[in-house]
Amino acid sequence: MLDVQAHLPVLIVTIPLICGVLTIATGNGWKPWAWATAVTGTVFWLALQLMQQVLASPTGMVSYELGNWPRQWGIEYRVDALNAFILLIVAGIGFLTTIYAKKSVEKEIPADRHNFFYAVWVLALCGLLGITVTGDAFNVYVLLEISSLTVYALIAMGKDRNRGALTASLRYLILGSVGASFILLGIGYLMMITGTLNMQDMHERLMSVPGILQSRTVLVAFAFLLVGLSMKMALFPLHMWLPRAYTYAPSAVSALLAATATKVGVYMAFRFMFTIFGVGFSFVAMPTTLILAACASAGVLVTGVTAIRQTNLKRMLAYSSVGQLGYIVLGFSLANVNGVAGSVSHILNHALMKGGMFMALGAIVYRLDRCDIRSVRGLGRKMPLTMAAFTVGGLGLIGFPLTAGFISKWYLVQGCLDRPHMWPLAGVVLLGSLLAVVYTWRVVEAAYFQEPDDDRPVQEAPLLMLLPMWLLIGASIFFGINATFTGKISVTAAKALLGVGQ
Amino acid sequence: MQAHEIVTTVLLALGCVISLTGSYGLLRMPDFYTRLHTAGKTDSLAQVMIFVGLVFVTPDLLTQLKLVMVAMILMIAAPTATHAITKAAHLHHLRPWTKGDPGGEP
Amino acid sequence: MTDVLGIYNYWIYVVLMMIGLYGVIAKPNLIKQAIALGLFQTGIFLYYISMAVIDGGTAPIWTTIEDGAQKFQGPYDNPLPHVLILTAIVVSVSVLAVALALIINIKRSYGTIEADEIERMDHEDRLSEFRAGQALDAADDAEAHHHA
Amino acid sequence: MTAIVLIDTLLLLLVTVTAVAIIEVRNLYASAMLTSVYSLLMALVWVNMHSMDVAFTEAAVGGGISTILLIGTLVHTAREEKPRKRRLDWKALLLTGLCGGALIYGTFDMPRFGDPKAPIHHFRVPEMMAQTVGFVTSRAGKQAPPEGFDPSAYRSFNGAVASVPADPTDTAWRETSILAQHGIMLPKVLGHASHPAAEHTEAGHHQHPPDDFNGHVPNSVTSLLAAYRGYDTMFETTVIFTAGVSLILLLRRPRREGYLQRSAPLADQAVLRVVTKMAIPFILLFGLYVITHGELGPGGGFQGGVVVACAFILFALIFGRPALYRVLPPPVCDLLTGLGVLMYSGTGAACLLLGGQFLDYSMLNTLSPGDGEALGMTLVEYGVGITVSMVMLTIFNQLAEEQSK
Repeated sequence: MLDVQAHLPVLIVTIPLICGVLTIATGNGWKPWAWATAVTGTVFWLALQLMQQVLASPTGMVSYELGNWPRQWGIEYRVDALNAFILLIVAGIGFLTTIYAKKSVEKEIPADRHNFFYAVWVLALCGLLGITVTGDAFNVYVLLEISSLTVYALIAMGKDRNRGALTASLRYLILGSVGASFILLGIGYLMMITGTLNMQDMHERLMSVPGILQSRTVLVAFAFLLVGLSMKMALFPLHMWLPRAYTYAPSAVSALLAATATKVGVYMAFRFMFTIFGVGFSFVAMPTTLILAACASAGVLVTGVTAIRQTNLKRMLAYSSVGQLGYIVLGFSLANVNGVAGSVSHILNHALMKGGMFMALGAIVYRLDRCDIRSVRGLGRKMPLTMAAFTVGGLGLIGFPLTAGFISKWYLVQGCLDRPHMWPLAGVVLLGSLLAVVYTWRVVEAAYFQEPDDDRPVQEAPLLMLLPMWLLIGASIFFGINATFTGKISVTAAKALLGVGQ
Repeated sequence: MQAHEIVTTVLLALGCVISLTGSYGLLRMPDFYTRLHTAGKTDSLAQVMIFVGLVFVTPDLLTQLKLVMVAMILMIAAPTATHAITKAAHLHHLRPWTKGDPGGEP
Repeated sequence: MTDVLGIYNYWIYVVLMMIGLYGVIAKPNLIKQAIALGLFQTGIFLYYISMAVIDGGTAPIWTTIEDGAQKFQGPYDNPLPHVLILTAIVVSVSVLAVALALIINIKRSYGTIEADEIERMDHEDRLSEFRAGQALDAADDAEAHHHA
Repeated sequence: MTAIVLIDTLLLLLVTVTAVAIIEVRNLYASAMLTSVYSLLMALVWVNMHSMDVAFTEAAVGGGISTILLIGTLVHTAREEKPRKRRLDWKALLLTGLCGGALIYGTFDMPRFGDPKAPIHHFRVPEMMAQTVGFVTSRAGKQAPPEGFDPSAYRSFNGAVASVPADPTDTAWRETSILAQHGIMLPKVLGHASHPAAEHTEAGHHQHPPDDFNGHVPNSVTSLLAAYRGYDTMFETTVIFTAGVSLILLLRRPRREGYLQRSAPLADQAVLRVVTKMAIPFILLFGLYVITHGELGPGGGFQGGVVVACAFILFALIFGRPALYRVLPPPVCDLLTGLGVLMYSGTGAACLLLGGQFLDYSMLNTLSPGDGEALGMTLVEYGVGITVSMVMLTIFNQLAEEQSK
């Protein structure tokens, strides 16, 4: 009846949309959760199918014209290796965090509104997936607002545990809206000068109309898009909203956000800078490399130092996320194959590690009701599996060999060395790893080498939490040992973005 | 200039003048009730005059009907709103201005 | 003169946006911030709609139907920005609603809606959390010392 | 120098003054009311720029709903801003100055206000409109054009294109267009292969009928909104839905406390009661009219939905929320918010199941695809209307519930 293969790009967004809305009708108890899990599972399966389709396609991309309007007039979905990869990450992490969410949501969210909570949850995923598939500039803005609005609500749901969640959410709302408005403005400037909204069409226009790239309008559009996107992806020094938001959000939400939301922001930056403006404009004509690399390195170092000083572990991981994001930005600011490939693969690797680590912290919160550095003392023996997951994730952040973090940092360092005069950045990468050693070690020391405050017996986390946690951490080890798949995809994506031949 | 245009001009001009006096009264009057009095009264009259004035220069019947309906709705809605506001002020014990209170003399 | 007026719309939108942005940054009252955010967004709407205007144009609605045929009295203004802004207005009112809900919750748990006071209270929250940890650490040290 | 620019100049000056007042006035109620004034002025600006749909929305949303929401919030937060010593924040001023300077710098290379040569007026939209401007219809459906009718001239848009051939794959018209005579480069000259429609057909997709929507949709804003960019609008509806659900999540009190707290404060006011009873049917009727006639004139699901919501809100204000909950219990309201989005996405899914692309409305009526498209757009507008009205009501209810604590 319905040819799923032909409609994959649209199904991947509309299924969570329709099913997310239906979630409010699922009543209470375990049903909303089961429904959300089924939906996100289906989406993950669709993302896998789409990945296969993209890899098998001779053009290296799949295009879908919504409503059967020509892409220049209507809205187009365009999926290439990069989107398919990010889609797979978002869908996969979304699926696993949904499984994980059951226990922590039961504990942290009032029972009479679980259906609404999961509705918002699934819609947040829908927004993130939508941003990733679309090939239309304005569609990006609308979907960005869906994902942002849902995320504001999800973060604020931590209000019953700590009132800081409310201010965190409101601050994110205001900064996020300003950022989104800048993006809207950038799109408006581009539309004014190109007359179209389709990304591909815009690019062709920018490339073909003489003198257009030198116009002040395009320059300002670029600047505002850059600032807006930096706010959305929490690039240092515009990261102010992130640490609080991640700290006070409910555990499951922190895990979801850390692994997906900023990654999609980075993806948008890829699309705008590489696909619309093109490498020649973004990185050769403009001093973007310099600006982004400076911000990113400063971010890696400053947040690394800040993370060491934190006692709240969630906040520590939040700062570490800003730092890790610095690596991702550093990679693509180099605009060479190794750098961009490192950036793309670090999106996956960081999502796996940070997702797993936030899940581990969530499990600790589930058992102990807190997650400061004191509370993990002696937990290495009491919750061995959870703490082991946290430790392995931490090793990944450091970039220890045989973890996924090593692979992406390898690419990054190579990328830095490939670019003339950029070798000091390799030093930044290594220094950042050193800082990661320090803040991870603090936790490891407390967990394994210090005595607990009290002899209160603590149970290991429930299976529904351990399973997704270890799936993520396991995947990060797997991709650390066998990097063929990630390496191939990220190099393909990097070459496609840079317009270098295969 | 034809007859209906003259009518329109006169009505529009009157409407504008009444509107202006209303606005002036709003600034000039000493307290809440008297200000609302000028605003409410003149606004409904002025607006109706403007709408009726426009009816004469509108070519098609449907639009004329719409204009008349809007005018009628305004005739009902504006006084009701004024009533609601004054009533609310009264219920909250806002005392009307009486002679001798400050703010009365220009 | 025409040149100045020709670009006037684009300047006034910048002015409106910046008034909004100033409010968002400089006003400590959260409701003021939410309202200012609305102004900021309306500025962008003005830019988009100005973009749609064409000399001598009319609303992009094909006018009367006469003898079964639609009559066209172009040129028409460009409908595309109008469509985009309809969407954006909806988004901005949604954002406003969520912001207000958050502000009400903040009032409930902080008792104020002034950003600087809230900031101070948040800081105290964190400080007391930190001090509690420090006190425990000190107690541990004392105990260890005692054992030694 | 046209009238539009003059009126525009004056209105925008007023708008700017209002904006400054909104930011600077210390009483928050005054600020909220000024916001309403600002929106109404903005609506006038939109009308002046011939953007009727946006004006309608701005008036309904900015002048109506947001003011209600703001005042509903102010009732239980604060009346005034806290007084402070320093009034002007220099750092903020500097930042906004820089930002504004950058934006103005970007405007120098823009086409001037109203320039018909601006890319946006002659690139994609005219092509699209050349397709939308449908053939003649009567109530009976599609008809042959009248005798001596020249379809190519008929389908021209904005004078940008002198004549468009009936065959969309023929791209020769680009060279002969009025714009080409003005020396404006058209896509073909820039090395673009072909007309989008032709490219589209080459890719194996079916063509939409050239007389799109069968002339049912003279409001081209609606045709763009619900058809070409229908997918955006679906998400716009979802954004609204999300806002409603977020408010429920954040503000709804636990069910055991019950929904009903206080009886109507205004129900004993005879004048208000009578006028409200008289007005509500008309408001509802008007709202439904706006929803159902979105394709003919300004308006549509969103604007109409807001008007319908206003009728309910008025009812709740005068007769109290308990009375409203008897008419429309919250669980029903919750489900209805979802129903609208489902109607929209369901229409899209139906097209998918009938063998087309998602939201390809022409699948809904294979005999007359144009009618199918019009049908799809109507369904979609109803969906938007339902969601918007119910969400606005939900938002109001949640804010009011807080109030009567």
